[in-house]
Amino acid sequence: MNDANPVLSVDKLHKAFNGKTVVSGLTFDLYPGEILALVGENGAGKSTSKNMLCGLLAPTGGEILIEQQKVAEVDGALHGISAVHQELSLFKSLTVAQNLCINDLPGSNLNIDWSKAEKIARKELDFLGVAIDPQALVGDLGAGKQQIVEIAKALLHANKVLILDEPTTSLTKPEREKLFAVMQKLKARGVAMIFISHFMDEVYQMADKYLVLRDGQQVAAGELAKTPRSELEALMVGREMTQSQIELAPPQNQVSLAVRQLTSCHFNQISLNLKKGEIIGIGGLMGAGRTELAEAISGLRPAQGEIYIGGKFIKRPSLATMLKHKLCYVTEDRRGLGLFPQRSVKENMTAANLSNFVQPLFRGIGFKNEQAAAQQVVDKMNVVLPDINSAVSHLSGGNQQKVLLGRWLACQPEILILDEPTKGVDIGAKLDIHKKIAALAASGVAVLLVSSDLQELLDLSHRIIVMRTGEQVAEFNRDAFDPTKIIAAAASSAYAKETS
Amino acid sequence: KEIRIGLAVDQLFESRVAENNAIKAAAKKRGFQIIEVVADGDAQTQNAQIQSLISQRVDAILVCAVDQNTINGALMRAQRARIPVIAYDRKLPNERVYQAYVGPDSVQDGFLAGQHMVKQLKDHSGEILVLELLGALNDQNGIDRSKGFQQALQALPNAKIISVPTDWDSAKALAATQNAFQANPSIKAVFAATDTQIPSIETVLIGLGKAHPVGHPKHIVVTGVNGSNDGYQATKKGFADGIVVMNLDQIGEKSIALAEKLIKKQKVEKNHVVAGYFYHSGNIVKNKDKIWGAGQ
Amino acid sequence: MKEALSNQLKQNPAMPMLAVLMILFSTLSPYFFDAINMESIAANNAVILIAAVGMTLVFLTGGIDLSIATVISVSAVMAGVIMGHTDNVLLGVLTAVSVGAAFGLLNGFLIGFLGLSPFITTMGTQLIARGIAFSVSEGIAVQGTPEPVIDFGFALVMGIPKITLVSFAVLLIVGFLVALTSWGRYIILLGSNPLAARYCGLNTRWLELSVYLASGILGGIAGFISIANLGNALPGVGDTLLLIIIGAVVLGGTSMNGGEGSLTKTLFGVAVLAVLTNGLNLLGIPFYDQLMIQGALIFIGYSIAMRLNQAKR
Amino acid sequence: MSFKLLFKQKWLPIAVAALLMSIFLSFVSPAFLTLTNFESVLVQASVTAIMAVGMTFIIILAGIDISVGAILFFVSSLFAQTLNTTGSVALAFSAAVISGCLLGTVNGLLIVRFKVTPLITTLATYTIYRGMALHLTSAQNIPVPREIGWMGNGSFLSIPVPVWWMLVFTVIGIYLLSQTRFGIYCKAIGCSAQSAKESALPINRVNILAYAIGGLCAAVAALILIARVGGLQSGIGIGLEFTVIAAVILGGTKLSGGSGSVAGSVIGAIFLVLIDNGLNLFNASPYIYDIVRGFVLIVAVLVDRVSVIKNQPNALKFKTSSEGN
Ligand SMILES: Nc1ncnc2c1ncn2[C@@H]1O[C@H](COP(=O)(O)OP(=O)(O)OP(=O)(O)O)[C@@H](O)[C@H]1O
Ligand SMILES: Nc1ncnc2c1ncn2[C@@H]1O[C@H](COP(=O)(O)OP(=O)(O)OP(=O)(O)O)[C@@H](O)[C@H]1O
Ligand SMILES: [Mg+2]
Ligand SMILES: [Mg+2]
Repeated sequence: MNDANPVLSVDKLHKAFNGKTVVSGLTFDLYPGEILALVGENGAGKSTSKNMLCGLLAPTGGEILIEQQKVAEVDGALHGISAVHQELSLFKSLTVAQNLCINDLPGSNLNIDWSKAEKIARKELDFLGVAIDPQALVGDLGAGKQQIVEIAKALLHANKVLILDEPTTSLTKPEREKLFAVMQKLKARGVAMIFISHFMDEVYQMADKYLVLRDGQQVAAGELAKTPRSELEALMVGREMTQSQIELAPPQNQVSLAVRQLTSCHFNQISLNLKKGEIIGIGGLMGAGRTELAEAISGLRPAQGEIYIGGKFIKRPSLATMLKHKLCYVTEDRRGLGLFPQRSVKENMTAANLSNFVQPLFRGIGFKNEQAAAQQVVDKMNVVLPDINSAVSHLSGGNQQKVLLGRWLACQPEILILDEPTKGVDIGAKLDIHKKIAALAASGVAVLLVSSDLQELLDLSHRIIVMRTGEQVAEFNRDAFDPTKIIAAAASSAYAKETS
Repeated sequence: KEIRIGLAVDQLFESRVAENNAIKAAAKKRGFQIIEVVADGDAQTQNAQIQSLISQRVDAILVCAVDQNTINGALMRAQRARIPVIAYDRKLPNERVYQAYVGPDSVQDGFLAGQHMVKQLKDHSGEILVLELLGALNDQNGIDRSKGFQQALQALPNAKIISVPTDWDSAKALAATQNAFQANPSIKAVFAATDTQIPSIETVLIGLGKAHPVGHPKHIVVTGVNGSNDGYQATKKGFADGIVVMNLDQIGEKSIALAEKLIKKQKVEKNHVVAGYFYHSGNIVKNKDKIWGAGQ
Repeated sequence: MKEALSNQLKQNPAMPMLAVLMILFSTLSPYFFDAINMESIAANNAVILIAAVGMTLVFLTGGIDLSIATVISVSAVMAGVIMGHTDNVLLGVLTAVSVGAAFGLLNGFLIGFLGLSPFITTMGTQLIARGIAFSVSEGIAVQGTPEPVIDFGFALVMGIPKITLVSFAVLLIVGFLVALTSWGRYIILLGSNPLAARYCGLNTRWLELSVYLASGILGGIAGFISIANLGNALPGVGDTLLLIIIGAVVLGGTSMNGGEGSLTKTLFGVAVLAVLTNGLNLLGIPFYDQLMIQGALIFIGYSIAMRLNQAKR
Repeated sequence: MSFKLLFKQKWLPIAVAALLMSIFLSFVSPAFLTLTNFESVLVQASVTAIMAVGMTFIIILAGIDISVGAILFFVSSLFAQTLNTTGSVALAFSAAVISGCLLGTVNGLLIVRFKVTPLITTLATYTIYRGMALHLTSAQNIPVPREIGWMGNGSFLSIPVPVWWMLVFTVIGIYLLSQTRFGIYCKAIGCSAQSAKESALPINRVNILAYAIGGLCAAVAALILIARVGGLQSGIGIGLEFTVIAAVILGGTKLSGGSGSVAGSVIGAIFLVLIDNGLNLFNASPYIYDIVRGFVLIVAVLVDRVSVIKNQPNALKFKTSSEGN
């Protein structure tokens, strides 16, 4: 493979925002059919590197060579480089087919052949093996499906280099496998790929080479086959990672949250008892209705059925009443539903629970102490940021996630509903967050954990409930956890409703 | 020392420009300098502009108010600064704030136009529908023209007046005329508060096949006030019956003459009404010189 | 101190524009820094400043209030009528404020609770307000303004018109509410991302209602001040102000899309427009040319200021 | 078109509102349901409707154009002045159309080149264009001969020419929006400028073209209006921009951009004319005109809102950000 010429060479690439260096010394060669894993902690500069390589940001130093030609400015479409962006770059008011084909619409300028576009879209989606209606509006799809559309869009134009920036964060196991199969096909076709991920399993499964960034510096590069996993992790984090198993304290007997026969158009007859100090994981495939269930319990969506908190029937669930009962919900869609993009990290941190952060002069007046209190949370969550007063949209994806989590953890919840809490968070930070959740549970907080990361569910839950197309199909206790069975329950249509 | 006169204008449109030109011509004759400010229809702006004239210490202020009542404040400041104020075209209700007024007699102008219409319609029996295109609802001249017109029409007890607002806007006048004729196909006469709307009326009547010249049995009586070229052309070709034309030249001449006297600290009379003049198809050629819009 | 100044410069694109205009006009016209002229600029922009404060609040939430200018007219007319009959100034103030509040409540209910589009809704209430103002006054200024109100319009405190002081007081109070209360924080968050605001448990409906209510009340106050400034209540006084108000707020740097902006910005935006129109008048530039110069200066000034702003960031 | 698809159309609510309004008017006024009245409603709507077609693209792009009224004024002035001084009809017409496109293009160029928000840019050009027009004519009215007024007064196949123009612009607009790259790019850019940048769409070219089309529409509207009014009236068209924007928004296009409908804008323009038509037919008191207009506008958006709630039961609870405006 290496006898060919590199399709992409990068030499001492450098990027600074207002004099603050974010990436420096990035140097590598990428050959056709090769997969390079770009790894590093949150805020290490991975997405920034990607943006420079696909022409969205102009580098402040270094050079980029494409097929050994030095290019002043990368033009993705012209140079055959396409990317799956960490934050979805889709047009929500357009259909799936329109989104997929927007860069290369069939037909002429003055007469687009929409039926052909639809065919192209259908073919591409079939290639990925997912059932998405090409005529559906992207805004109407769930987060997972949107991610697939984003991937499909990039694949459609990947003829030389494809950059995937955390493509799997919203995908469940089967979809991940499908994506990997497609990547293998592309690899065989000679397409070179740069794969950014925080999942070490995936990195080892897919990539040939690695490149480690730490604080914007390229600290190591090499062949994955020759590097043991612990060494790579140490390179990333700058310390040895202890593969410690999370210790879960046993739940208490009191029931914190009881849900009876909860039903809406997205899910059907869901019942569960969440005890104090218990962590229940909810597994399932994309579109199983887990997010909808979590939102319904939090009072954000209407649903029939009964919800009890601490044995008390909640008559008209709304987010405000739930908050009063110290139930907090952390959304999976941090960009759309979670953060206030132009506002500062400080304001984002305190948005849900301002009164706890400040020492007001009178009720509702004055923000004394806000900065210091928010800074404490930032430190506790290890958020990497230039300044607590800078806009949250300037943070890296994983750090944005930490801000969101920090906001809700600071509310001192008694019941915590987490939807994909570690989406885009690096391995070190993830372990920290897991420990924090376990500690919270140990102190009596009841946790409902929705996650597409099966390992996370296995590590962190006392019980796992599996949902499939809105139905509650299986339940596993910690001692009976079995990944294959869980996946089977989530995916198979033959798997009968059972509890183990 | 050169004499400078501040000219505070409400808004620029055809007849106002003609009037201002008359003022400027009269000023030029005497070697006065004119400092013109235009408020663009905004009372607040005009208030500020008059104050800026005061801070420039002009020798006299000629003002056509956006609104008659709202420049009191600025004009009182002018009194304090001992700058004489002459209101032109629009009268001011507060006698204390100005030294002289020169302008049209809008009630009389409306009355003259109405009188001619009554003459044309008096032989009709049964209910006579008359369409009145109002000016802007907040313009005293428009309100006065309407008042005079309606007074004149009291001579026809069987006339019924349909009034529609136009904000002096020809496009609105066009739509309003069209709709009024839809609702009341038997309208016999149209009065336009400004004759610049007569071409719009013509468009509608041509579309309805009702544009018959003066003298035709089915002719629809059209009169108006102002004296622009639009009215002149329409009357000349017999579409309109007659127009009341404002004597802008005299308004211009008189206001500068008054200013001169006031600057020389001479006593002047307060009110100077310059009556309009009615012309019709019969005497239009003879009166061409008096019609400011007719051109040379 | 120096840092604070450069911070202000960074945040307020209109500030350098203001400085340049003031230097320009004072060199070109000896009358510019005249006390009478400064007084006139200050007095004649009090109404605009108060209304612009209201519009800024609405912009912060990502809405728009097209009715604010006409609310000025209708509340002025109503207050004028009441004062004409009773000669009671306090009653006049109350009337102006409550008429403004009524329109604000109507807007707020329709937009916050029924979820109607702010643009069309406030356009509708604008027309209603205009219709009421004109039918109550029959189109002409309401007579019989009590003397104390007219005197108030003329009165100066240390060379500053009292009505200007009122507008500054309004700016300070609302500025305090926006910068230092949780209500202020919440409306900005709402404007930044309404869905996220909901997911934070903020009561978005009440917040929206409160903002339109506030802008209505400010319109009412502006209406009363316009009586003091002009000497009479005028049914068309606000109509021409709408574009000026919107222009001043946006020129100051507050975004129409919500979530970004401040009242300091609005103060500078109003000041720039005020100085610009005043200066062009003083220079005796013909009206048509004034229009062209004004447009060009606004555009050039804004784009240069934006550029400076970005370069510094 | 299937039933389900019909219910997804953005123009549906305003069409329903217009229909209800028509039914109401035909019950209370016998003059309403006549062919000539129908014709005159369409003719009156044509100017706003044609400008609304252009504005639709601009608003879908998440832009706004305050200057269209001023463009209309300038184009009319140039047309009348050219005709007056040269007497050449062909020259006047081409000057009008070219200048309209040009002024629109200038808007677009300024916006993309200097990255100043569309509101400020077009507010500035609004004053500039208006000043230019006044300069050109010294605020005089200029009559145009009735013979060349076929744009506004003629008819073809017994349908008035303005209605033909409205039809042509509507059809072209619908086609442009749904079938061409330009149309789909407008929606995409308006939906998310960031994503459009990431997808390397020709953002600048699309913007310039959209504003140029807005200018062209204003120019054609100007030719119709000047012919119908019988000449240039100083200040013609100023203030029309808000009516045009209202028509577009009533038609289901969101001020925040991303999606919209040309047909809706045209129906919105007709709806606005229906209000005034009804008021005139009733011989209503001049003072209640604005009050009625205001009420009807609010009722119209209520109809729109009700339809949204019907389509998505929890819409009231779930006011999405894109519905903000
Ligand atoms: N527009 C910007 N302005 C200023 N700083 C920025 C900007 N974008 C990114 N940064 C900073 O650059 C650094 C690197 O960000 P980047 O998004 O590349 O991280 P990342 O490696 O992708 O992290 P993650 O794994 O969390 O996605 C971060 O510290 C971030 O705060
Ligand atoms: N904003 C939305 N509007 C309409 N339908 C939606 C929306 N979001 C999700 N849905 C629908 O709800 C169903 C479940 O969505 P979703 O994919 O979010 O489920 P999930 O179980 O939370 O999966 P995941 O969290 O893995 O994405 C899907 O059928 C999806 O089409
Ligand atoms: Mg990243
Ligand atoms: Mg989900």
